[in-house]
Amino acid sequence: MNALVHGALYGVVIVLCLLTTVAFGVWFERKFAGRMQSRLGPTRVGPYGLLQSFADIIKLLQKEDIIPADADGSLFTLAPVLAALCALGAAAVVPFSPTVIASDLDIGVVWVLAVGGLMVIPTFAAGWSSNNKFALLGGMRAVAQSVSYGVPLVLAVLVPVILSGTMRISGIVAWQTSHHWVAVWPVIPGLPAFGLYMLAMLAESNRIPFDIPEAESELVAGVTTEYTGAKFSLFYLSEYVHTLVGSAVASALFLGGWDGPFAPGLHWMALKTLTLFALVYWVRWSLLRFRSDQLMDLCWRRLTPLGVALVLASAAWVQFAPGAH
Amino acid sequence: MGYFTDTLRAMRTTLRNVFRPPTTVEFPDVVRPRAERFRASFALIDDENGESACVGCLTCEKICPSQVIKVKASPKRESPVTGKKRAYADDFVLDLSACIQCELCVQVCNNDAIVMVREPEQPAFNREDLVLGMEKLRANGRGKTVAWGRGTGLQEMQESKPKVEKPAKPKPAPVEAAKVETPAEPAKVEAAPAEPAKVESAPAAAPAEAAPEKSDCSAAEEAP
Amino acid sequence: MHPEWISAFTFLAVSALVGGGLLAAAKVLRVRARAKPSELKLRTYECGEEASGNAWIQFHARYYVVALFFVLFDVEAVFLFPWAVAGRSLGLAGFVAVTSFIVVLMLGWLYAMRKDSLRWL
Amino acid sequence: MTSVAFGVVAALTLLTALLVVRVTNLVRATLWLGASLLSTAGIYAMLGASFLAGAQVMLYVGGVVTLMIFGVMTTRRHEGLAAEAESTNTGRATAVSLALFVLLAWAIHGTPGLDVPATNGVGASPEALGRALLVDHVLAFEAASVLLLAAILGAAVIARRRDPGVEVPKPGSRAASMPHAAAEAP
Amino acid sequence: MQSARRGGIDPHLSITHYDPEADLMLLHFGPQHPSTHGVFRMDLHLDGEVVIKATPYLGYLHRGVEKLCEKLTYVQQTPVVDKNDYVSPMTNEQALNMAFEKLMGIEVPRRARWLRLLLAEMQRISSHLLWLGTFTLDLGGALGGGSTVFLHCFREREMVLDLFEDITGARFHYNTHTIGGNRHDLPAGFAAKARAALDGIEARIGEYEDLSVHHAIFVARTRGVGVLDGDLALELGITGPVLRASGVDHDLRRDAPFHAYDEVPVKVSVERGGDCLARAKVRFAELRESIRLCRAALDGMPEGPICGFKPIRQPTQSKATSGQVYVGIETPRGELGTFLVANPDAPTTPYRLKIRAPSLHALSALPYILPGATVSDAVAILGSLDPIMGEVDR
Repeated sequence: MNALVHGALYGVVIVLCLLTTVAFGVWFERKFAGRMQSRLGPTRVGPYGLLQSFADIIKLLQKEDIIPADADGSLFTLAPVLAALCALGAAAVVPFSPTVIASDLDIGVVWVLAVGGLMVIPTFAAGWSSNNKFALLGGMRAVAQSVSYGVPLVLAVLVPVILSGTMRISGIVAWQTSHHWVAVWPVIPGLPAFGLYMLAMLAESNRIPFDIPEAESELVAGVTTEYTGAKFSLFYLSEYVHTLVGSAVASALFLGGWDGPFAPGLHWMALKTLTLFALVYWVRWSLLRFRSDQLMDLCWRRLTPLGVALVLASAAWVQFAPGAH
Repeated sequence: MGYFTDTLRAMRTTLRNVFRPPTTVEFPDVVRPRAERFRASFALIDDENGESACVGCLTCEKICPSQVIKVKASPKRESPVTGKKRAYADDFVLDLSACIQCELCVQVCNNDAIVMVREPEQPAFNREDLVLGMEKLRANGRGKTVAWGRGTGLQEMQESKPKVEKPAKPKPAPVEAAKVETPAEPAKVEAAPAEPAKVESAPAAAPAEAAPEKSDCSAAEEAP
Repeated sequence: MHPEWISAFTFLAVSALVGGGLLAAAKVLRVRARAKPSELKLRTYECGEEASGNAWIQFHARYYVVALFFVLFDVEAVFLFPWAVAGRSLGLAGFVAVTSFIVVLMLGWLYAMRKDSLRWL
Repeated sequence: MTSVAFGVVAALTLLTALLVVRVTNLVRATLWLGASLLSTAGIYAMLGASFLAGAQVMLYVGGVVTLMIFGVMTTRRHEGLAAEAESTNTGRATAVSLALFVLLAWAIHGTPGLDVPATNGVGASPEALGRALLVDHVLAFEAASVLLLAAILGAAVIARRRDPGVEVPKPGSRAASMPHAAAEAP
Repeated sequence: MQSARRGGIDPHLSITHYDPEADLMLLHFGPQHPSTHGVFRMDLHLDGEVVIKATPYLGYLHRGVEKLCEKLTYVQQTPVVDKNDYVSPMTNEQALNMAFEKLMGIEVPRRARWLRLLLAEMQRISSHLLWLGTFTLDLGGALGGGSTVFLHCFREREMVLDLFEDITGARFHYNTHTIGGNRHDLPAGFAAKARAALDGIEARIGEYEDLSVHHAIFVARTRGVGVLDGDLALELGITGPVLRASGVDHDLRRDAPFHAYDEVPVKVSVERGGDCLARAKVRFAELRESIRLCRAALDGMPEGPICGFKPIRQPTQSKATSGQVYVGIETPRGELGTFLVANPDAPTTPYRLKIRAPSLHALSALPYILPGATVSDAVAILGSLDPIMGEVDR
């Protein structure tokens, strides 16, 4: 019963925090991208346009809900809800501080990979149920892409697990607190593994240069082509949440999570997460997009062997490096 | 590795742009300066007597490629102000919704009566608002910043030899209403200072070489 | 059931509320142009043209192969997780066992590479 | 409390499994299979097999269901939501499944040592699992790698075979571009 | 099947030849699609994501300009053809008025010819900038680096449009050319402002290159994509940067000089690749060359009248009763031709006006170079041809 209350309480708090962060994150991204492009970004709603995201949400909720006549209606409606569920659900095991954690599962890392990886199902369901060629192509691309990049993602995540010897995310952070951040030391599996994770995370959350599934210049809007209003906003939201949670996991696994001097752990975790989040958007607005086959080639021919090599390297480190234990 | 370094370079470029001042402005609050020759909506100019300078010669109606000008010319009558006899346009309607802002009507107006306005036209809620009648056009001429181009000015610019760096802005010369006395027939409108700009024959191999079947338009060219 | 799992499932339930709640809110807030949208509005989008045939068509087999490779490498990863946790206590024997496991798998990867099967197009 | 939860999850598993075989559209059936596998993972989690539950979701729901989706999408056309393969042998199928169920239930019931209560994850921790894999069953572990290798080789061979029906043309020069015009010129 | 077996593509064969089971997906790509550059439609037959056959459909933007011009007097036509190639209206006006001048045998004063050269090259800068922006938009999406390049290009294009606005008062549909010369002379202080703008644009080209042609992703997306053979390009009548990217050294500015190009020689850039990357490189080189030409034009601008004829005051004075002429000039997209037949019955209007639009010819390559490409490549290929539907459909 205690666990139930704990889960519900922390669930509500963490989910609300994530959603608020996403709302302001979107504002920040638009402002940042605007300045990159010699524009002003949002300026009208609230001071400096800060409330722009909330206005957008209200606007989207008011929009007419359209389910195409040829679509598979129930699946069409269910898919966005599932997408939001998968994106948010991965945050259950992320430790924001030694105490702020909804569920300190002993297989936390696997939970993140499994729940986050489930995103493919709603994405495909959305693409297929729309009965639209662009949506279907987008859905198939999305599934192929997330499935492929799941492999380097898992391999990258294995590195901190091997180094720390636990799958509990709070355990990994604690190990980094007492040893080194994974991305810092040992440099060789650590730093490349961090990079690999970020790349795979970009691909899993469909961000440029890997935004093949919703490549709007080719596939109009990918899986969300037929979506309007609230359902579209759910997809939009889940993408951002996916990126945010991915950044949080990255800072927990590779950057020492709450570890840092002078300030409370929560602040450090927030700082690292938001920095990575901003980095994702900086990359996003600077790069062009890969083609789907190049994406696959990159994954299978380059990143997968790199990941395997990193896993072997960290195994060797644990085995042979003096003082690794 | 190429991807990596190139990505860093691209990110450096975008970051550099973050610290540049943005190009866009918050429009209704800040308005970018408009060019002196900016052409947007239209106005009918009053002459020095407070009457419309338009004499209803129909030249603009004839030249308009999209046929948005409708002028109702009236026969000559005595001006209530000066007492002289002159021609008037009883009505002048310009449908802005189909106008292509080509400036030809301004160019052909020998009285400098119709000019363009530098303030961009305001969007309208219905089509009727975009149909400018005599009243609106004359109000524009009094209330709004009038553009630089006038018929006589444009004609002078094309025919004389202005210096490059000299202000090409022609003086908005006061209209001599008396000068144009017989406006009813547009074909008979006299070209004002009628100086046939002699073609400077360039030695260049201009592609506009004379076609073998040269028409009699050269006669028309020398006509004035 | 382990209490952490109970918390985790509760968290999932809370996140499900977000999607459901938004859709419910939209039901209240949204504008209805008409009781029944026109037929044109409900038509499938295909760049303004009449959609030619159904979208549910046969896809190329390479998609299948990608999923196959994914499952295989995922199985490998899943085998590695327990070792990753227990690895340091198993000593050199465990290291050798896992290294040979990975090497054997990478032989397969190498073969697929050489046969050009990992190309998407 | 626990048994109520178990009852709910088990019922969910059964219901979704039933839908898998009763739904007439293959894609929907696959998605229902995913739901069924998910609730199975829930049962694992309840039994304290944390890692097994996670692996189930990662491998089966994330991987195998995807594989099946792709299998369905790449094999044949699906005309709308209409029935794909309405079986006429419902009666016989029910009989066979019932018989199978009885057989399995009897076999499980007869196996000694299965009535141990759920361990709450004591014996099924990932550490213990790793130790079991790499110490007690190391041969099986290595054999698994060979099995996976064989599967990869198989996949590689499938991938290499091109669809014979459609030959992907190579964008090329003019010479290759207009053979038809050249051929039909008198 | 026969020709497909031989490894070639025949855009004219029916789809059943490629796919006897008709298992391909027919995708209507356009007219309402974000990257068909207006309202262009191609029907793509897809095997998975690979295009097997592409059929372009034109005419969604047909406005009957040529027919309309038969009803308008000569001077009235300039503002109408402005809207054909709406990305470089200046060159539209020039091609049309040069045809009129040739038909009526009118000499253009030297200053007007230099002015036209300056305007044409400034127009080429703005047109190529817009091309770069939309092309990266096709490659990188409206929600990514593509839109960054796009907006940067628009920022610099604004500088050119500001200059045009200073001269003509309009930003887009200028109506500044007329029979025998130009209507607007350069305003005071124009040269200094123009030089400042050109310097600004030149300084930023390096930034575009960092985000596009010098970036590995851009190269990966464009190299070897949409390869167009030089012979095929010639056979299809393709001109301009697309032809030069296919290794054919052809530029009307140098080969048949008009305006003042005989006095300001042009360095023509040629690439051999024939792919999207080569087209991009050619346009980048032309961008730099145009900036040089603009500077040269500003330096060498002669004094004198800007119009050798005064047709506008009395539109009925510009007339031709017989003869037919063809004038082709090099626009940012290739050879824009105007074919004109005088009307003996109505001397103030043409009997027939035919506009040879370079974009139309570029688009005719699509059925040849699209098969074998993916949907993503199709977007890139279409973008690299730089079609403007206004002049294609007219």
